[in-house]
Amino acid sequence: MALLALEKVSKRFPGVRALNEVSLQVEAGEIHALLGENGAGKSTLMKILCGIHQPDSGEILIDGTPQHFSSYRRACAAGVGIVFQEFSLIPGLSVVDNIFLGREPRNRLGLIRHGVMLKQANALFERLDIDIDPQIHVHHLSVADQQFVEIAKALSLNARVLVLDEPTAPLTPTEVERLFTIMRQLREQGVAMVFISHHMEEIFEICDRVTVLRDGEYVTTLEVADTDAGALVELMVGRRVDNIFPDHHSHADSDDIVLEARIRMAGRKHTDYIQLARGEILGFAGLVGSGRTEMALAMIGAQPVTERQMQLEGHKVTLKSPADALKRGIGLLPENRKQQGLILPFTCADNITLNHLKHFQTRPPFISRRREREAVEALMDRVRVKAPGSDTVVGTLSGGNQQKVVIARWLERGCRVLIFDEPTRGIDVGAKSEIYALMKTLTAQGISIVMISSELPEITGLCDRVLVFNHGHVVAALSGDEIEAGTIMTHATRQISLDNPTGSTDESVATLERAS
Amino acid sequence: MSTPTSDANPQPRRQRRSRASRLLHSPVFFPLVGFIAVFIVMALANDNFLLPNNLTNVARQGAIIAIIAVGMSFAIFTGGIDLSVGPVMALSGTIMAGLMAAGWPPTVAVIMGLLLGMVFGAFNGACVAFARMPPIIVTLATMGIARGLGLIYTGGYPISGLPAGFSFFGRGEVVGIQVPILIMLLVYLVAYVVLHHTSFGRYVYAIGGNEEATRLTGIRVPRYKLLVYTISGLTAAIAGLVITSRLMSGQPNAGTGFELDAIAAVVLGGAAIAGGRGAILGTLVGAMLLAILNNGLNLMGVSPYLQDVAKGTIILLAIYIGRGRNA
Amino acid sequence: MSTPTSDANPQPRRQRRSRASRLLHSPVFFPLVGFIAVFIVMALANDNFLLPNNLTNVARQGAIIAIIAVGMSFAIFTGGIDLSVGPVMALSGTIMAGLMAAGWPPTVAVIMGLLLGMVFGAFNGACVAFARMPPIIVTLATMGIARGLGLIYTGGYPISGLPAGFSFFGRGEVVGIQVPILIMLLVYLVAYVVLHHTSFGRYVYAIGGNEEATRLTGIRVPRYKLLVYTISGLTAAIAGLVITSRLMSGQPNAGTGFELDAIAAVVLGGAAIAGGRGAILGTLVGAMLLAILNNGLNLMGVSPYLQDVAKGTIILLAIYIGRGRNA
Amino acid sequence: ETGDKADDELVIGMSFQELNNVYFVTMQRALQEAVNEMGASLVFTDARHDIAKQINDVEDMLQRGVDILLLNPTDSVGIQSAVMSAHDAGVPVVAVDAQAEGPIDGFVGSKNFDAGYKACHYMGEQLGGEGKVAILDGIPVIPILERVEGCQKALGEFESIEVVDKQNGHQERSTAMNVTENMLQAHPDLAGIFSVNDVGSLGALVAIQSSGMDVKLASVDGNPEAVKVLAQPNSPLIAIAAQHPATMVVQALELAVKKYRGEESPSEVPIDVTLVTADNAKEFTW
Ligand SMILES: Nc1ncnc2c1ncn2[C@@H]1O[C@H](COP(=O)(O)OP(=O)(O)OP(=O)(O)O)[C@@H](O)[C@H]1O
Ligand SMILES: Nc1ncnc2c1ncn2[C@@H]1O[C@H](COP(=O)(O)OP(=O)(O)OP(=O)(O)O)[C@@H](O)[C@H]1O
Ligand SMILES: [Mg+2]
Ligand SMILES: [Mg+2]
Repeated sequence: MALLALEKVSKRFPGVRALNEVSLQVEAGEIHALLGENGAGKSTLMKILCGIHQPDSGEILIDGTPQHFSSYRRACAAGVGIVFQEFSLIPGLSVVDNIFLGREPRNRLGLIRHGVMLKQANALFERLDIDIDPQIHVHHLSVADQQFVEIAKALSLNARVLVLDEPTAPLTPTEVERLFTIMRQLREQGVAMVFISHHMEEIFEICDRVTVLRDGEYVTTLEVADTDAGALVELMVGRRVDNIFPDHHSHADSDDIVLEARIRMAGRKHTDYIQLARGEILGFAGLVGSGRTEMALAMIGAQPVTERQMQLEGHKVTLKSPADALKRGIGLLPENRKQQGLILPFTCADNITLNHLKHFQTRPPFISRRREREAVEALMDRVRVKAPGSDTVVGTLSGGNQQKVVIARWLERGCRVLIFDEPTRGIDVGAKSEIYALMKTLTAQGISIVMISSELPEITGLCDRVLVFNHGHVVAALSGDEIEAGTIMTHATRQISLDNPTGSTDESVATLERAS
Repeated sequence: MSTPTSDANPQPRRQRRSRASRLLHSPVFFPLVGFIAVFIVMALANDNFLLPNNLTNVARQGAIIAIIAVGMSFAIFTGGIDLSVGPVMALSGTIMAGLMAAGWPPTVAVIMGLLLGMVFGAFNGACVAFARMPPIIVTLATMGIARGLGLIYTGGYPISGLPAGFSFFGRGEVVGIQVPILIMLLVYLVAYVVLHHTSFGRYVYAIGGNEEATRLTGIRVPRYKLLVYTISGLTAAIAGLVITSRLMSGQPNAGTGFELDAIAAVVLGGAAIAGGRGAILGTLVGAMLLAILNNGLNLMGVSPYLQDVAKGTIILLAIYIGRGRNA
Repeated sequence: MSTPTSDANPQPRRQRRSRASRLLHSPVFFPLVGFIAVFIVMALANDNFLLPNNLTNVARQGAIIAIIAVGMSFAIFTGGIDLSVGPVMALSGTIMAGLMAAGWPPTVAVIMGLLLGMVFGAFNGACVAFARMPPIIVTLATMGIARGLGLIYTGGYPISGLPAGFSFFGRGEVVGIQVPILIMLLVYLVAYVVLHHTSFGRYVYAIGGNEEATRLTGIRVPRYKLLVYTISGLTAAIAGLVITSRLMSGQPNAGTGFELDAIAAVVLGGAAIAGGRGAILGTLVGAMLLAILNNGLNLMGVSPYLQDVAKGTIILLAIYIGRGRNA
Repeated sequence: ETGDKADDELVIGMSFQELNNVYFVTMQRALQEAVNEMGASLVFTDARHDIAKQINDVEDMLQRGVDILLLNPTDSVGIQSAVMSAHDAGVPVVAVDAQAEGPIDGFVGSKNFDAGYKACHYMGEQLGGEGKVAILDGIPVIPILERVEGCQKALGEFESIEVVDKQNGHQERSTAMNVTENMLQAHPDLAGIFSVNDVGSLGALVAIQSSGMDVKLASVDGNPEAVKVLAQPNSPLIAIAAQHPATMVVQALELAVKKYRGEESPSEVPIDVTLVTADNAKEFTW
């Protein structure tokens, strides 16, 4: 008998049938992959398992006993733990406080035993090989560190059933390995795990069986050993997807420099130099926290810096805010769509047109609703947003579809330079290949793209040139055959002197200029 | 490159909502239900309530708060608040009165008063937008400053002896409609158009919905916040114009507690206090709801102390009924 | 991920913070700097300011707002607000006075008054937590209700003729410390322990930081919100006890505008108005900052109208200096 | 104990219950003049009807070192602890306009009950002893409550006069105006209104005039703006029981200085109110 069984679970949301009679069995000591496109219903199924949503019909069985989880608390009590897809940490509390939130050890007077909590947290971190100060406030942590705190929090429950909803999305390969080590330990201990990821290779590395969902329907369950990535993708999307990367045909015109930037971040000793050619895709590679996002924000003036000299098509420009950047045709897709990308209470349409409302002012300052709607529907078709309508509130879409809405915003904006920060984080294979194709189409139109990504295949498969970040500085500029995973990782992890990241600054700038 | 074809998408997309569902989901729906309910109760409880004369009374009495609540709506829609509206109203009104008493022509005096309101609002806006201080505390501080300046200017005396023509704004009539009511309707019309048919209006809601995302997408958030508080100062000054003309005297201590009434009007109107959601017509309904409450309870001869209790209770009930939308 | 793994993560990140950096990042740091700055200015501007007698005065005068601000802090830390504190204070105080005047023993009367405050707070809490109504509008409504009830109870007249022993809470001394100051310190001590050493305190910040996530973690958010507003009612009632004893009369219209002073104290104390961040000792510093402002300006003989302007300006400056933390 | 400072060395302190009302501002200016004449100096504060603030204000003034304290309490009982602090500091205290509990050295104030009585009695007569009357109430403080009581007693003496409504205009012009509008609406046959003070009556006046109804208005204070209205022909405002703020405060100052010097003086100086009607309005001034 399976440790965990979900029987014919159905769930409707207003306007969406998220799940239709989906079943799933997970054995003790099994890592079970849950696979499906964006919006297939994976997170919804897991939230039902954890008592966060109530199913319209169907049953949850643990050890064959039917369970009714009216809240996550109940599910926890029954031994179910989850690492949420969206962060559930409290930014203003310390790491320990977050881990033990709701389960603080107390003394006889009802006061918290800080010492005990700290000791347990340290022990936990040691076991997981996590190096984070447990007393630091969570909002000081990088996304990856927050993810590890999230994982530590779920593990501290000593759950028998552990759900991991896209835990690897913000992690680097090293960190993913660390997580897998932990997961293997748990498998030894007989924990039943559900693992959700859009990375095929992860599924083949760690999972025992895989269940595929499509549009809220159960498709099949397979032994991982008996299948391959192509077959799984076909099951997910209902057709074959041969190569997710578009033809490696470069549209870059390396003689036509669109953007040159000399930026010195606040508190840094050196100035970094970035050069971008027309039609080029320039990758920013590096470990999590290596300063790529910071550089992107600095490039659009969203962040104060010590020094910023920018030249756009040979003309000096001063960018004091993202609005200045937009005016000059530089746009950013931020890495955190919920906090930085979307107006969640807005509809898809209002989100998409937000920064180019001027295009729809037939008689300024009035907006023509009709023109706006037509344009939006065309854009939504182009990026294939799966939503009931253009007036659907964006907060109710699945993560991947939300990301597509953010992308759609920039398509008709007429930008010369677009910075994509982790554009495919949490996005399914089908959508990924669509986004890659879109990027190629954009470069063919002469638009230059900076792509920040923590996924090396993406970098190597797509970029014309790559800048490697390490400790907040550009430490290498790679092009052509140099763009290769091993080389990138060597530069990204190289031990460098903080005072002098690239030997000599002048020299490094010179090297980079020659390289580009 | 092998991307999927689009016919593989079976969902019936892009349906538009039905008319009935739109009404039910409109932010004005619940406020309107509450308003109608209270209206019916008041009409049943009192014979005089439905007299045209009394309904005009109600609209005129509610006009001051309704006008102030327009600026408050802008502030609340962006996720802010403006507590300084009452004293700014009083200050602008007294300045107008003072200038007229000093012999300035009414038009010039009125323009100066309105400008003063805008300058004061812009100061609030600058503190909020550029100095990045929390609106509640900025406007709490400027509330005291405006009150003090008004009192210093008048030395505590109300200013009377205004030219007869000035009474037009508070007591005049145009095509059978009293001027305060007309001014109110005009202010709402402009606000409606701005909020629903211009980009600025869209930005107001966007800032309230997610300020950081709005900024990163290339909208000049500080500029629009400045504008929002300037508008709030302006509407407070317009209310100051109406009240000064109606009383034909500049009252430096008018408007005490008006900020709370204006907030109540906005929230009764269905706006989310955290910003991003709300409708300006809802605010009008909210302000009129407060006005019929005051008027109806007065008409029924309810004792003043009991009125406080009754008013509070009815506000609670009204919000309770429409609460799903505000939580 | 088909990438080469690299076992070496050489970055010397995640250093632990030093003691000095912790102090600088403590939410109490900037409020304290502001307080000390104003303190020094006041001491230089006036010879009498530093007299021990006057400093006692200041502490006693600030005690009422400081006590109320404790409940306000709890509400604000959870991302809420409580506007009803002033009237609840007045209502609890008058009930105590009324019961004593009717011959009840002081202890019983005091307990009844405190209970009343808690019941009122619990009602606010129930509306916010279970009926999911926005705190600002709930407490705006109950503010009117409490005020009305107090006036109905007394018929508008203050209640006097209280037993002499009752004056202990407002005018007594224990080991050389005046009782109002002692009560204030006690309230802060308890609040500090609750916020920093109990799970409930942790939940208060968690709810303010991310209510949805707190709920998902399995914490019974409504229960703790109920508790927060009950505490706010209780501290308002304690302030009512002190003020009634100090005045030796129950004043149904005391406490007008106290909610704004209490909010100012909390925000001056470095709390984020959106919740999740703040320190109770900061609130104490904020309340005392307001008290020295009032006292110092009076001592300097600044004209009452100018005081409003001066106070508003100084609050603005204080927030401006510490603003990074609140934006 | 008696003080020995010369007149021009004295520091006079006065705590007002409010300073947004011409009545109190007149008082403050008269006091300033009198103090200037003495060559002394004046500090004053504004309690805004907040008794807790008033006590703080007094404590601060004592700390600053005033020699004489004039007290215009917003609440007679609640002010007691301030009176005691002053007494302990050896500063003579004279209450002005409203009584103060505790060891005070004197009280100078209007006969508020009389004020309400006189105004309403006159109005009753003018109404021919019949009709419906409403009361426009104010902030619940003793002098105001006494005026209402006096008025009710006077009206009770007319068998056919009925008090049909009592609403609170908060002694603020626009609120008084709105409330009066509503009262007129509720009672279309209203014959008279008594307002507890002139700020309220000026608001009520706007409402009466724009309604076009024939309603008589009586009030208390003697605010110059109201007296001017009273003097106009066919004014709805027919009577004001006028107080004398300037006289009051000057007498209070004299009394306090005498107490300071230890001279013999009466401890209570009730000031009569003057009934101002259309007949004598032209001559009346504060
Ligand atoms: N609270 C909600 N209200 C309305 N619709 C919802 C809600 N939550 C999810 N949905 C809808 O249910 C469907 C399934 O969403 P779910 O988040 O489970 O997808 P997913 O498989 O986890 O996708 P992703 O890979 O993008 O995370 C989507 O169409 C989504 O829009
Ligand atoms: N644990 C940490 N504590 C404090 N600061 C950190 C921590 N981790 C990273 N940082 C800071 O964050 C900045 C880099 O973050 P940034 O988000 O720009 O990196 P990134 O390369 O985009 O990585 P990510 O994949 O997380 O987006 C650096 O200034 C670094 O000092
Ligand atoms: Mg998901
Ligand atoms: Mg990043």
